[in-house]
Amino acid sequence: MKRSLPLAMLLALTVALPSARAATDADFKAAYAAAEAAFKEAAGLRNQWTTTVSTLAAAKKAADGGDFDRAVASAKEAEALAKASIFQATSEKEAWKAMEIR
Amino acid sequence: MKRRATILLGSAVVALAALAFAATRVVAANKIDPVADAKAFQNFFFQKFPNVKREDFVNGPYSMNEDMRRQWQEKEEFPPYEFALDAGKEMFAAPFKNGKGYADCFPNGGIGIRQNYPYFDEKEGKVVTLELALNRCREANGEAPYSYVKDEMASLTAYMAFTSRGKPMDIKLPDDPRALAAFENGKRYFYTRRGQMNFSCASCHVQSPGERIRAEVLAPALGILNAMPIYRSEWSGMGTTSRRFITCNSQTRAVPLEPQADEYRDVEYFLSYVANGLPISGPGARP
Amino acid sequence: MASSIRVRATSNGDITEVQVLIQHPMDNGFMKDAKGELIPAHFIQELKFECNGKDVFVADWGTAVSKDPYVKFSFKGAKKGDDLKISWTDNKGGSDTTTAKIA
Amino acid sequence: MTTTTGPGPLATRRLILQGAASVALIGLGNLPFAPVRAAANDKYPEEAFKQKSEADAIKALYGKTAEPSDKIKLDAPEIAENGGVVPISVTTTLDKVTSISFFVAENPSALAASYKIPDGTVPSVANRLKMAKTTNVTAIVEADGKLYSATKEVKVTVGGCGG
Repeated sequence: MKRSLPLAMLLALTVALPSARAATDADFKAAYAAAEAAFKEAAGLRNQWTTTVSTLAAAKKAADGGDFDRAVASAKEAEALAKASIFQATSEKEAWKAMEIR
Repeated sequence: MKRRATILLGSAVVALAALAFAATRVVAANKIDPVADAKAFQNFFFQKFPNVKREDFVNGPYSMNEDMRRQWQEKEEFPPYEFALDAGKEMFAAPFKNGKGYADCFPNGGIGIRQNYPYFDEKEGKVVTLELALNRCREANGEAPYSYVKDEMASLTAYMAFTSRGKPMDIKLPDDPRALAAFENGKRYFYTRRGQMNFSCASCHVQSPGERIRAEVLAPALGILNAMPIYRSEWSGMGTTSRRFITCNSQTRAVPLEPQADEYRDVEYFLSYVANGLPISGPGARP
Repeated sequence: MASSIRVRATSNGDITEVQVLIQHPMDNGFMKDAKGELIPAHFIQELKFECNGKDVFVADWGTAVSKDPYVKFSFKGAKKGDDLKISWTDNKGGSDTTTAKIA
Repeated sequence: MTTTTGPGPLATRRLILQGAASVALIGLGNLPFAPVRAAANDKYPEEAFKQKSEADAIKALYGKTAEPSDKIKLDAPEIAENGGVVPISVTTTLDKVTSISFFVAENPSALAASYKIPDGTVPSVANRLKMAKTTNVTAIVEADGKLYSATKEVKVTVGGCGG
């Protein structure tokens, strides 16, 4: 399928993050800040994904519930999703023309 | 058909566009040719579906699938948009608190003009859709605007479309580089992949019309807006052009833009322009 | 307010064809609203057509009839200009009635 | 046959039509005997609408079973465009039709709609029904006191119950 590229990126990013110790509030804050930055950039490109929004919300919810392992994992996933959407928006700046009916 | 007039107008626009864009988009300058775009767009569908009558594309998935066509024809005996249409007619005739009405805001009292929307407003320098014009009419007369996605807005546009049924879509591209830019931006939006599914509007409605995606038979992009607004069984209710764009975005897992965002206005302009000559069929009924 | 009942009744001299569309949610009691709460069943149970003092068609409906229900039937013995009375009642005691002239 | 489906004597309550009465009716044919016309009748058949299976619903409504008939033409789409709104119609060349009912086998309750066909009304009905999933749809025609049926499968990919 055509969606393989961003998805592959996403996979690569999510797989690369297993951590040995339990995550802390500080870990979460760092991960969340990074995710939020990518999230804002994607919004600026007017290419936010619904899954980014829901995953970021899930991160926040997990942190509020004190589950920092899950919160950090979700935040990283949200960051990966946001970055994939940024990648998509950037590459589509020219790529769309290939689709055009002429 | 208004081909000739459009071609004349179009070539003037192209000449101007070449000037306007020469500085920044040298490569693209020779490509921005809405008349040629519209012709190519229509030919693509006419050739891909040689058995579909040209004026039938505006019936969306029903032009593509015999079994569904029969279900549709049965529904059309007493169409599900009937209530919205009646409500729209009543609302359209009811005066605002200041005594004026919708008829005062539109050419020809708002009757039989759907085919001219959206249009490019040279004062504002932007595309104005029928839905936008209706809400501006309300606000100019001291009334609160309606939600863009359903109910009242769908009823009003249903009535206005109904009075214009059969009239060929007739979108003008004025001699204004901003109009050309809006057209181009709409085209870009139409072909740009977005959302986690990595679909563009064209992925479904150009490459796969007539095919099923999950349960739905996809409508061809050509003439897709001529049927608006629509009663969708899936929604159990009416929806506007705005609602259609928003749900398309959500389905590809893209966060929708706000109704009547510039991109939506522009893509409506593009899609309507390339459907010039095809009849208005709205309000429509869809699965 | 406009009637909830839209009717078309046309006679060809012998047979009168009747089509109606009724505005009604026909909630089946299994659907949830935006807040996730079950919407209680709310549906038309009986729909009756009378012409010249006689029932010509009576429908008993359950929740499986589609939203904004539609029905079509034909009957004999009426002529153009006759009145056709249509009435429905739902499971919550709601009702509506209208009279149409056969065209 | 002359008339009688009117809001006549409420002698024909749901309980009667389910059991002995309807059995008795078979033999009586078209005698001008009030309950005959009332076979599926007067009062809203609440019990029949509550039955889950098609067989139970038919039994609750009519108190007997149906035999297939090629004199019934059941028209339904092969694939429903949307399970929420499936146009279904039936027409029959059977004589002395007194009622036509629709059953959707896979719905939570099988009975969808039941129509009384008084004398003078053409035995032909079109309506729109909801279907939760791919299912058999059966039309039962009650004619001359007997039940006849026709069945067709409708494929549903978008369900009519919020699925």
